[in-house]
Amino acid sequence: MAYRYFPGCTLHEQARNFDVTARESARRLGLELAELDTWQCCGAVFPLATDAIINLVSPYRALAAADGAGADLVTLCSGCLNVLRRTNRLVATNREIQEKLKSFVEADYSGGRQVHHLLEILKRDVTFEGLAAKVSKGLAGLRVAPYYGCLLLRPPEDMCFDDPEAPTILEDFLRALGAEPVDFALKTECCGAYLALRDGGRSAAAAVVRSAAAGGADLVVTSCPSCSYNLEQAGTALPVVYFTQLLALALGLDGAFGGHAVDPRPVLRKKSLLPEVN
Amino acid sequence: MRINRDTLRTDLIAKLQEISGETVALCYQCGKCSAGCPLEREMGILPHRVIRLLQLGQVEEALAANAIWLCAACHTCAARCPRGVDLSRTMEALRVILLRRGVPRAALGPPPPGAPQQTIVSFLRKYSS
Amino acid sequence: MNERQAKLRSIAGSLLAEGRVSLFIGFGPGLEPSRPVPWFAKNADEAGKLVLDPFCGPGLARYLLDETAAGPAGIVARGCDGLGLERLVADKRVGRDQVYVVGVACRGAVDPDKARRLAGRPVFGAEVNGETVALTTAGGRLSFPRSDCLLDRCLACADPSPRTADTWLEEPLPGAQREFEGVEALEKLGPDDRYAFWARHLERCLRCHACRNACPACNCVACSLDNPEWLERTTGLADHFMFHFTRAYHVAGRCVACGECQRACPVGIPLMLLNEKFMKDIRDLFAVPDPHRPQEAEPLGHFSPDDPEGWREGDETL
Amino acid sequence: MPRIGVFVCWCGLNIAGTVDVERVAEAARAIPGVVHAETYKYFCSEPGQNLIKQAIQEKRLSGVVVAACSPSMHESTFREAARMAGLNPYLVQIANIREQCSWVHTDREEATVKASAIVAAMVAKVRRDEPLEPLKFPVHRKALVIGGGIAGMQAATDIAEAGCPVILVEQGPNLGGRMAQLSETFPTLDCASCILTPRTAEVARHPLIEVLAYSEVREVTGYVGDFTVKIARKPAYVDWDKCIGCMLCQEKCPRKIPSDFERGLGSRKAIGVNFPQAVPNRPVIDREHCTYFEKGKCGVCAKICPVGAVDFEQTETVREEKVGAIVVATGFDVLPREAFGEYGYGKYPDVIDSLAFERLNSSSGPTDGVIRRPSDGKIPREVVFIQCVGSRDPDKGKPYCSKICCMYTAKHAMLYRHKVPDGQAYIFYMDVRAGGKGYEEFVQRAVEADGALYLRGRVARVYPEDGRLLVKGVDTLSGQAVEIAADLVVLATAAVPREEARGLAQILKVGTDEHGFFSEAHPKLRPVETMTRGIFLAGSVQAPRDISESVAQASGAAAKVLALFSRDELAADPLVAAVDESRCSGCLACQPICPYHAIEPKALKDRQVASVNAGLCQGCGACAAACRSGAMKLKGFTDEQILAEVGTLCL
Amino acid sequence: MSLTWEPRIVGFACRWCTYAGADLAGTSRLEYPAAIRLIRVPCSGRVNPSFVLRAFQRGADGVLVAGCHPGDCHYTSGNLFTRRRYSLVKRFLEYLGMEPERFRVEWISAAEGHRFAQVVREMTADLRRLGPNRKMREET
Repeated sequence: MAYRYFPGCTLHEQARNFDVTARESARRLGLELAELDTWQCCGAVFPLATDAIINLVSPYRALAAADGAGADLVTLCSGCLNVLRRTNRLVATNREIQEKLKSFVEADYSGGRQVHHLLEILKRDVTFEGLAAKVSKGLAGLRVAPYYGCLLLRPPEDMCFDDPEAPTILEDFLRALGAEPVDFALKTECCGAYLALRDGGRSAAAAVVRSAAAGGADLVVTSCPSCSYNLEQAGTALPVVYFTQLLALALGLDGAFGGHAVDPRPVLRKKSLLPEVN
Repeated sequence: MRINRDTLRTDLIAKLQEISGETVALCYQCGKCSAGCPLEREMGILPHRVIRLLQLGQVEEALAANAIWLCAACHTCAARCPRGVDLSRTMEALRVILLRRGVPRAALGPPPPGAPQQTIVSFLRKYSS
Repeated sequence: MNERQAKLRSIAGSLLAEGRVSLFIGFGPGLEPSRPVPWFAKNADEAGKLVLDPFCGPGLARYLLDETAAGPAGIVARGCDGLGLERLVADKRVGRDQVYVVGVACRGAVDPDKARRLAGRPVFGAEVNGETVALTTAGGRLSFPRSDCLLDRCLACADPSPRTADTWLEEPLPGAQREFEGVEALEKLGPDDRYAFWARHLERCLRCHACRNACPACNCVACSLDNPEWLERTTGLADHFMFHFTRAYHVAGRCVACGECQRACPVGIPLMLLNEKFMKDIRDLFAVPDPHRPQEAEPLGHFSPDDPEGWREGDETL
Repeated sequence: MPRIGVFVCWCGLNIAGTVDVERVAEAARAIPGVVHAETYKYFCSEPGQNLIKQAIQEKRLSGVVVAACSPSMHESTFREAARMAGLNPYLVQIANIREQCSWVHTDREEATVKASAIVAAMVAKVRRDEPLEPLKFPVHRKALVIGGGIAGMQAATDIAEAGCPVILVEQGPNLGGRMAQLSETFPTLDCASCILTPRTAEVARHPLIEVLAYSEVREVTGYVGDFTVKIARKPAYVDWDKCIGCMLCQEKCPRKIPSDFERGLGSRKAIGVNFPQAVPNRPVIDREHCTYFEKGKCGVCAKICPVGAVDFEQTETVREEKVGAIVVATGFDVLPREAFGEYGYGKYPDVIDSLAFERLNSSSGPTDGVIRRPSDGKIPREVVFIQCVGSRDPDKGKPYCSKICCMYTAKHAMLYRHKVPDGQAYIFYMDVRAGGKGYEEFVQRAVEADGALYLRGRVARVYPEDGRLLVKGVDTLSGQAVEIAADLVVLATAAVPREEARGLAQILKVGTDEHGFFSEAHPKLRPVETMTRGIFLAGSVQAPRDISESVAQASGAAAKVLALFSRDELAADPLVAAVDESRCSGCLACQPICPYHAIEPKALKDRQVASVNAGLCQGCGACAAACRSGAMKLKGFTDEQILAEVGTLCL
Repeated sequence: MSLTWEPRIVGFACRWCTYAGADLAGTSRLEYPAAIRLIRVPCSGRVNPSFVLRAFQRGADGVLVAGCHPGDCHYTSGNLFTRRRYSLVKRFLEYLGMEPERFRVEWISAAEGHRFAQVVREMTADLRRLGPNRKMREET
């Protein structure tokens, strides 16, 4: 199965470590992740007003471009997944919007493709058993809080990602890497998203991190740059990394752990997962 | 509050339902949205009361609520709503109505260093028309 | 020579020889090469005379009604024959296990009358090649557009092959969607013009019952239209309306669109325009994509609690 | 040649004031086949009826048309008069020239012409009428009751008390149903087993009730008065006839398994009964969990049994019974654990459903009636009850109100407070629905006397925090979100039909609603009957019901059964469908259209045809309209009759 | 058209709802045109579409098929088959050239005497405007 990779704006900027570790890991796993030739920012949020069709143009372009290349889209960022998948479903089910977008973009795409998240591809194509077999450096002893947030799971009828109240895919992924997933109550709660920029209020994010820490986690894993930012800024010392960073580490690759606001390296060293620095 | 047929069935309510694609009458005020809202503490008027105001025809009161700017569109409420109402869409419609009226948007200072592009773009999308 | 024909003869011959069927229904030589006739081979010799060429026109399914009583019958089946058989099976008039289906991929049958008219002289052979038809005459081969040569019923065909067969003579061709352009054109007229159209055609009806006798869906043991309470043997226009209205309604949701009624009609009444109107409305009102293909639940044999009220929603289409 | 009599009624001035009745009679005399026509002031009166009887006899009439009021008024009157005069009552037709003519038109000429046309149409119809006799069915005065809960037992007792034998089939090993699981009952707080046990014993020893426990209905054929039922007895692996109920086997069985009866809160043995007072007091081996069946050895029960009743080779047996009526009382279930991840139901042990709370409360339950939370056995100091879990939730649960939860939750709050006086109960509700005798007062007692705090709103999430369960809800009355750290969370989960009910509905050919509850024949006027004559409903099989309603409905169903049984044979309207086999092609296009499943194929020598079970047919005629060949005839409304009416009315 | 011409409507009425509704119109003394003549059938599902054609054939200017509202059928589903059948038949009659006003299907309950009278009034007015039907009608 051929995929076209849609990195999204943040993965070429603030979240380069997310991008790099994903590409490297994919190569190691034999997955073909060719970047979409031309793409623009997906818009970051799915437009909820029924008449805001203009905000669908950019994600529609990306979907049409992948279709033109004869491939499905794959993305890492929860935000991009949310926007692309919901746009795709809307195009497939709403003839009127489909026609408007077709004529506006001058493309002929009707929603026949799928948008995948890398985790789903790992689960389906590589399988977690297959992944476990390829792990060269198991993350034994590492207690990880799998943080889903909103964008992967909701709205469930659009996202069809996992059980919206009791998801398990990140846990299964972490187990495949040899890590120990920590169950914590707020793993599906919202971190406050972009509201963090409004008044700096991060009560939602702080509650999430507290909940993860109370579960005894060494670090939190996410799939979303916004979540990552909000949790890191929430004022605790709990490190937050992208799931691909742990993937890379377990596959024996560089996890690109530098540059985090809360440095994850000390805890990884403590667990003997990174070499001690002299 | 004095209500009558005309205050209940306004063009603005119709517009709001058109933009949101949601019917306010569906809500039976169980409050599950408010109970699960991650930003409930900051909202002042809770989400279920915003929709109650709309059921009562008090759109301007709803538009004045701080809550509509604090909804992060996380869809937690929608995922749990027993009546299948997506309140995030109603919140968005209220914002959109204000933004289209040219109400000055909340000032966005220079984004803090380290804020991801995703967060900044989201903020701009939600706070500008 | 004709490889398909040879293969068919051999299949039919061995089915008969092995006793797996007591009869094989196909086409055999007629009085003219362009008019092969339905052929009922009872042994390998007779199977050796089976004909399979583009002049094989008439539908065969209806013959199964009479011919399966004595034991299993084989049949060479085009899409129309296959659907006709499905109809008979759905109506429990023929057991599917009583029929051995040899499926073919039909590219349409040449209308011998049209061919004769176009060629201007007797026609001995025909070949359908894509959009053209080559006719063999004493004066050599002549080529004509397909749309001028084929039987009307084949021009509208969406089912070149049966949906199932016991063996395939050749690779089956996929079905297509039926279109109802003729119905749509008629719907655009005003009521008086539509009535004039139908009155003009139905006035010619001889009530010869050829349509009924050719139809695989008209398979009742007794026909209500033979009951004088329903229809006296008078032949006024009103009686013709009664006959054709009732017949069309009785096959509504059951007609397999084989077009045999219209082909059999000696006075050329466009009967399929009646049947297709029901098909189109069943498709549009009850979301049945291909109403001419027998459904698991007959369109008029069940309902949905949220069915539309066609008399209200239909007004704008007429 | 027919000899029709026409009787045109004046109805005082009601008809004659607008319609020229003499002209109508005159016109009728001109219709071929009409040998008599007269008018009279009131044909419905005694002398009026005598005129008709006289004419029938004197003129040897072969058919009668009475032109008068609507057939809904006096059709039966005139048919009875005809019968007394020796004319088959089905050879009488009514021409409605009052409600549909004289009362709605004012122009005398128009009304008279129309009245004449209506009379002519009925003459045309009656000419094509045939004499009919009411259908008669024998009645087997024996009833089948399916379900041994409180509703089924009530119906069985009522029927048996009237002297008719009853077969009571219960799929579980004992009688009692859901009620056997309950601790106390609202609104009286009397103990469930205290009122249930005597009733159970009464049923068990009633000479006219045969209890078939651990049995299932597999097949039902026939119709009202004459059903044939196949009942399968599932293997208990214990010969109940030999067994003396000493329960040594249960005592000595080494295998402990979680008990469904205790909602997983307690355990049972692989052989034994659900609870000590079970009736019949006979053990069953749970084959799936029995060591002998798993490994082929053990057999402790067989060794210990003093009468040698354990029989590992026992197999299912099927018996056939003839019954005249069936009462369905299979009860309800609650939503499964998988639903509602946000409450952690099934994940956190201290989130339980209300049935489990009943068991915690029950003195014969796993905690001997002390309320202890499942995780650590501690007595909960704060308990949150959440109502409408899956009820009134069209998006993810059931759209309907489960009806009983408001009341039992109030009861739970009270019982909890009685047992844990320093505890606090919180109830999240949406509306308190306490319509019933003493119900509202009961709820108020929970608030006033037992301090239950009612919070109007739903709960969004429950998750563990610091060893307790954090409940995040809302109080919509104050407009505030509410958090409560609870020791125990009790969910009032939606009541749903039992899983087996759908299969049973198919066996009985009775309709269900979209949720699987059995459909009543009419929601208001025929609430205990089904669309199939002779099959009745009792209790929660139809919709969620509390005990008193279940019992009332069961008695209603029993009354219906006894009304049936009060006759030697049942008479039914002969206006039903019948097949002219010579015209029938056997396509069975009529079959899916029949709402009563009255049409079945019938094999003739050379082909099959449709055949109508006259006992099931209700005479709607939908089949006749679907029949192309005209083989399906609805008596009294045949194609020929309706065509003749059409033709005449158009003249 | 002669001055005395009045339209003739044949109505098929289910006995449980529409026929009872027409009786109610009578007991309520609601006046409506005499054009309508009802045929009492057990259920609208009994009405064979060819009955409708027969009425036109024999000289009806309009035909009404009426029964219980969907969901209220005395026999639970008869009128739902009516709805399916007559959704098609109505369109088919018009396709053959019949004016839409000449054939109506209505749900009229036993409580809707007013509605019954109203439908008859509407239909009669429509037919007066259209004049006598000649289509599909036998020569007399």
